[in-house]
Amino acid sequence: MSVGLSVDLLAQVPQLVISGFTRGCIYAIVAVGFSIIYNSTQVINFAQGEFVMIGAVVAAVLLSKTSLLVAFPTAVAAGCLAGAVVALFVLLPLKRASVVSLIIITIGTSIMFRGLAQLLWGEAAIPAPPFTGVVVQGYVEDREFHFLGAYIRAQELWVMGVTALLVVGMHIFFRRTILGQAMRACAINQLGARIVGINVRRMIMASFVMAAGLGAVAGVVVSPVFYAKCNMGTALGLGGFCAAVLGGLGNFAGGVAAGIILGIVESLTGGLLWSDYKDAVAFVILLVILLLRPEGVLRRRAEA
Amino acid sequence: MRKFTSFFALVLLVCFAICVAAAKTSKPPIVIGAIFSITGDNAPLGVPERDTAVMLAKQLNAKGGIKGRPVKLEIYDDGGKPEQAVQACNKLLARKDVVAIIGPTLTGPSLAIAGMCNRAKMPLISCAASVKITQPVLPYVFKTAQTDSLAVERLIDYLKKHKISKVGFINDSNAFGASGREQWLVASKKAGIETIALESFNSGDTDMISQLTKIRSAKPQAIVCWGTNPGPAIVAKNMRALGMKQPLFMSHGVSNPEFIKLAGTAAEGVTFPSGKIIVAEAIPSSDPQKRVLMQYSADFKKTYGKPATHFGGHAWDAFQLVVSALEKVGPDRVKIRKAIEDTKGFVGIGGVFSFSPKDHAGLTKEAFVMVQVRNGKWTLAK
Amino acid sequence: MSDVLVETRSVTRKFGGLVAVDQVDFQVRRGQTKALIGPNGAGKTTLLNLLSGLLPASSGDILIRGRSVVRCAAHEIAGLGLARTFQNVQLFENMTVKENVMVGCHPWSRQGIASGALRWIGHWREEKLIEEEAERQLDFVGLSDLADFPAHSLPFGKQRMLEIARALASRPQVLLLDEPASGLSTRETSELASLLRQISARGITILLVDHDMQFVMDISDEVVVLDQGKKIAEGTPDEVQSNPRVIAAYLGVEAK
Amino acid sequence: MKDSERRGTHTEKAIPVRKKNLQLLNILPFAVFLACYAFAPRVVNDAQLTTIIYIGIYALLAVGLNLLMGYAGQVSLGHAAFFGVGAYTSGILTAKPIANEVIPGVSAGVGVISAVAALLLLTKPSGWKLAVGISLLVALGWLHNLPNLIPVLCAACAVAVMGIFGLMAKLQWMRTCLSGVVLTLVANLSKWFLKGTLERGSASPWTGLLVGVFLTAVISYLIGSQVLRLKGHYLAMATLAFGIIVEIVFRQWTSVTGGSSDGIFNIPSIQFFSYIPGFLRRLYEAAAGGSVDLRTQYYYLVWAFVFIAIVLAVNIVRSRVGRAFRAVHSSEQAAASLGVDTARYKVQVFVLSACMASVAGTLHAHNAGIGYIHPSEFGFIVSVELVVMVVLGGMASVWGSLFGAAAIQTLKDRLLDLEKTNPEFWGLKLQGLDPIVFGAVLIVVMIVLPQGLVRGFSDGVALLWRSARRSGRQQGVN
Repeated sequence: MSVGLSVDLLAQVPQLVISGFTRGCIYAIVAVGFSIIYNSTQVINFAQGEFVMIGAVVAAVLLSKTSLLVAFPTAVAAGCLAGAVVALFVLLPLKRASVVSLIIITIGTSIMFRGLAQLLWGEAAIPAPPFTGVVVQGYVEDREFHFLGAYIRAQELWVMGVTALLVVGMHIFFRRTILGQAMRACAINQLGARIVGINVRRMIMASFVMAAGLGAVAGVVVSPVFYAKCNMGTALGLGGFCAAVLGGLGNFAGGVAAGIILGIVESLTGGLLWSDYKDAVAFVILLVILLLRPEGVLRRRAEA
Repeated sequence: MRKFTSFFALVLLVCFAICVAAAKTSKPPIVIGAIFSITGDNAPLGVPERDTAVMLAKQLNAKGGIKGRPVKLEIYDDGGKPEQAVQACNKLLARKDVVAIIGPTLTGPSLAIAGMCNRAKMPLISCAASVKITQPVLPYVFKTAQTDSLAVERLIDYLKKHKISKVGFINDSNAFGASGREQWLVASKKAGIETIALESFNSGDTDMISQLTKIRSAKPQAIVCWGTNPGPAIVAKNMRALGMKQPLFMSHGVSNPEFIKLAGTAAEGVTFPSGKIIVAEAIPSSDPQKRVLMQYSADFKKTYGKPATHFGGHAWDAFQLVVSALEKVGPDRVKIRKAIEDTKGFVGIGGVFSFSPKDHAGLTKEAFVMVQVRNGKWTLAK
Repeated sequence: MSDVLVETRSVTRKFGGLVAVDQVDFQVRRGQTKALIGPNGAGKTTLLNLLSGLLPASSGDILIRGRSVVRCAAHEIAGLGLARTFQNVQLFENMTVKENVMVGCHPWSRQGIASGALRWIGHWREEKLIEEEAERQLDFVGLSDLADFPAHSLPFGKQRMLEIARALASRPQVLLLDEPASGLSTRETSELASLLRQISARGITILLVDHDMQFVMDISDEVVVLDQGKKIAEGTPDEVQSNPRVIAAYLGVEAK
Repeated sequence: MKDSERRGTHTEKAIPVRKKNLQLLNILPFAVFLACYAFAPRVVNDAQLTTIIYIGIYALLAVGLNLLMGYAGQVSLGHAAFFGVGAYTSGILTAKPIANEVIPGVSAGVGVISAVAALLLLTKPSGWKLAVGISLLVALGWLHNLPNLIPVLCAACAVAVMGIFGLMAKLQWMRTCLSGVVLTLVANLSKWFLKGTLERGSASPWTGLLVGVFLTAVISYLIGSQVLRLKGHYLAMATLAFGIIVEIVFRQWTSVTGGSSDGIFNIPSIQFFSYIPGFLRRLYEAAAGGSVDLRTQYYYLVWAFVFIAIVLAVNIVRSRVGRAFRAVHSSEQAAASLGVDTARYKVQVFVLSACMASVAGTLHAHNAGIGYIHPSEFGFIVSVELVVMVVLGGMASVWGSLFGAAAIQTLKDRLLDLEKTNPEFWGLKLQGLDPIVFGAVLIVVMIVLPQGLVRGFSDGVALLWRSARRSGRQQGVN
């Protein structure tokens, strides 16, 4: 196939990179969510992608009725609520639960969220108007820009901007605020944190709510680009997980970088090589990384 | 303790078996079974089918049913999964009072149960599109959905008329899209239309920029997109975003109002072969289907507050075929099958059906018209 | 065959920057009961883990029965006749007491998965041997009447005994015991001491790590003292107890 | 330990696992099973028989997965992939006329996969050596594919290349050569086999079964020997990734698998009554009151496999190797220190359970009167459903898996009927409840009854029984 790569095809690269970047941003945010929860509980939360879905769907449903100012906070609040619910389910049995049962519980929650969303909002895709658009023939249409031979939509800029904001925000939160430092303390040594008087349960709860909130924000900004659909969570969640593992679980910066790279690689594979197997790319990368560097990925844990 | 465990496992197992055996229902008058994809990825197809069947049964019963006997529908949801369809079909087959089954919505479930129905001598009128359901012909299996190949042929006629010979093809990788791709590849080759780019996307995909970029670089004269919502809407939007000016052709998979809602202005100019239902008003009144189409369209709008789709039309055809057979020969599966096979010139929503022992699909490509979106409305394409 | 069963040659293990075991040389001869002692963090358990193959050595060599085992996996080392117990008892909690000991028979039994699944004659024959061995070892440590209880239901002291029985079932030449007396009552400790003497009398070489000085001095023929990963002394209990370096590093702090 | 007053202070609450007077319960389940097995078709109708066949197929899967998850403690979220490999291999060989042009590709692929597995099995290379070895084998597979090269030349080439690679990589070079031989052999065999199948139109389902098991064993060995080095979340994710990749291949490799539009249909059923000696068959038919139809036959076939699987599983669990599996689950360190080759046993149980899944897949493909397979039946959701079955029935409980499979299938069945009535709840149309119910079952079972329904229930009853007996005894004393 690669033999057929023509100059024409290569000229498409900027476009592919930009659209991959948008998707990658979402992976990045999901990866950060994975890391936040992993750090505080050593749990991989399989329901992470569903937070994005909840944010996106709630926002899309509300955006058709109310303004962004109402829809955005409501959607994020819904996501946070979902996060709190997961925390309760994971927290309750946490003491004696094995890794297997934690995996199963979070998968259970993920399936349940999807089922509930389908029940509440149906299976159909829900269109959402872009944040900043122009009204054309009764439809809110997105502005478009020309950049390096590629088209870019205003909403995509929103996605990138919000991602950047969130990443910087997270960085400041974990470095500069007391709550953030307490959460980091929990991540490094739970027992130690408990001894100095940090309420570990509350920190775990906070980390779930935060990860869910992040996911929901991602969902809201992305709902005008992709359509909000009840089954969108799985793919985004798995992509985000791949990014989290690639970047080193628990490592925010790595996760963000890996997420964006993954998004771009997927997009390039689909655009330049085989779109039929585009979805397999993330998983192949994940498998290869897990197999070639298991000790590399695991070493961090062994030493922690 | 382990022995306790194994023992109780069996006790529970037996309890479950009894539960399965205990659940039985009473006998209604004339029962028509139905299996639709009411949930799952293909719910946009299955739900209007369900709604149509329910509406028709209600109308029929209001008029006094068939020779005084009311009709009862037993509607199962297969969720688009073959295995679930098999289970549902088995439940229907196990009942002596079911006279025929309409559905399933999709090709996979239809193929899964076709053999079963045929063996059990249960007339099955599928609402799915694939040719393989009725080729080779199984005596008891019919279908009402216009075969993909007819849609493809209709589209190809149109392309040839407009002298388009280099096409980029992109399809949804779900059942509908994959089947369309298969038909397209066969028919386009025959018609001398070159497919210079062939891509696919997943039903869950959120943007198709990478595929379209690849297609763009192949410089086709037109693009054909075969799929069900929301994919095609995304394709339309992304094409607009990429500044691609080629005409965009689609399949009958988008002939529902949701498509225009999703794609917004990007839907402008999209052309596709469709059943006549969505352009019922624009059909010349000389068309034999005009009256039926207008009637169904109005009824559906009145009952459910949304416009009728052509998928609902498949259920309309299936239901009415069974009913007309019932009126002729009464509730006897063997006779119903014969009656359907003998049906000629049945005016339905999908077209005018004429079945024969060799043709259980009953339609020609005249069933399709080319429809174009103009100003957010469906219009007949020239 | 050489008289030396276990030998380390300047074996070293690093965790990141920390050197847990630093250039340690020592030998265990056949029939000996040898103890490894040292203050907390001296690297005793790490050394045991290196010997039993649960951790790879960073450098140096380990010989068991004259064969270098630094590249061997744990199960291969066990196959050479080295069995061990763990500091925090690692029983197979999902099995009965007897089944635990039966797992111990693994190194000398041979029947594979097909034999077990199809119940070949070999399976029955070997299963009988395994069962007999398990019963013998349970009897030896005095747990035979608890054979059919789940392992996790035993009191802690008996769990230790069970672990020893399990290790013995592998018919080891060397038995490594990681803090066998920790968490035991005085009475249980003395029972353990007499049990270890019986094991030693069977000709099994014992290498143990423990904190209970009285217990260690009581049963061991030779003692190796580690401090901060380095060997600082080796000799008979009396010699070690009077060694000024040992007293400074260890006994000086903890001796009563 | 002679102090009798201390003995059993802790153990009083615990229940001894084995008691001689409960020996009967050892055989009883099998007896009940066989009785139900023989007479079930006489008391159920056709629809229920279909459900029971499905239960059998999933029970086979669940029993296999339980060996892996419940006994050896290794999670797999991609088990449906092996189910699919079995189903597709058999389905393709028996029903889908194999296109001439895919034969070289498929046979070369099978050859390469087998050769890589052989390379791994024989030499255990790691890191870059493995990568180089695989690329060499893939190149050789491609070479093999060229129509104008004679097989002998290819074989020589394969052996030479692999031998040189073995010498250079300091792998055992004879064995590395052997992987080249395997490549040539398997590729040629499968080419010959596929051509023969094409000429005859289709293969026998039994051939399909065997080829499916062979392929599954090779693939599961390949993937298992690598993936099982991982633990916990990483293992779960790796198996999940594998499962999804396989599903994508089923969906997209249309020329071979029929893709997601048509799947594979008209797969013939297995008629096994014709193999039974005539007089036995007539005897049974006399007892059953008439000839035995296709579905009933198939029911007997499927459940015969389930029975065999249960017997094998129970035997394995109570054998040396089974104890080793359970030891690995409980503490890998302790197991390794007792001479248990943990890596090998993990791969063994993985391959075993994959092969059971493959058999289940073949049975699913040939299901009497249906004979249809579709990628959606082998996706992630199915893998999760299998986990639900195992968890519900109870980890480490062979009979529990049977129960879990039955419970989930029955639940699905009930939901199908429930949704048919189109219920409404607070204005919501209750449709597509499966995910919600399955999710809830997973969560509740994991939190409330981590031992599974059966074990939890039987523990409860045993407790009741014992306390009743004790109080009865006390009354007797009084």
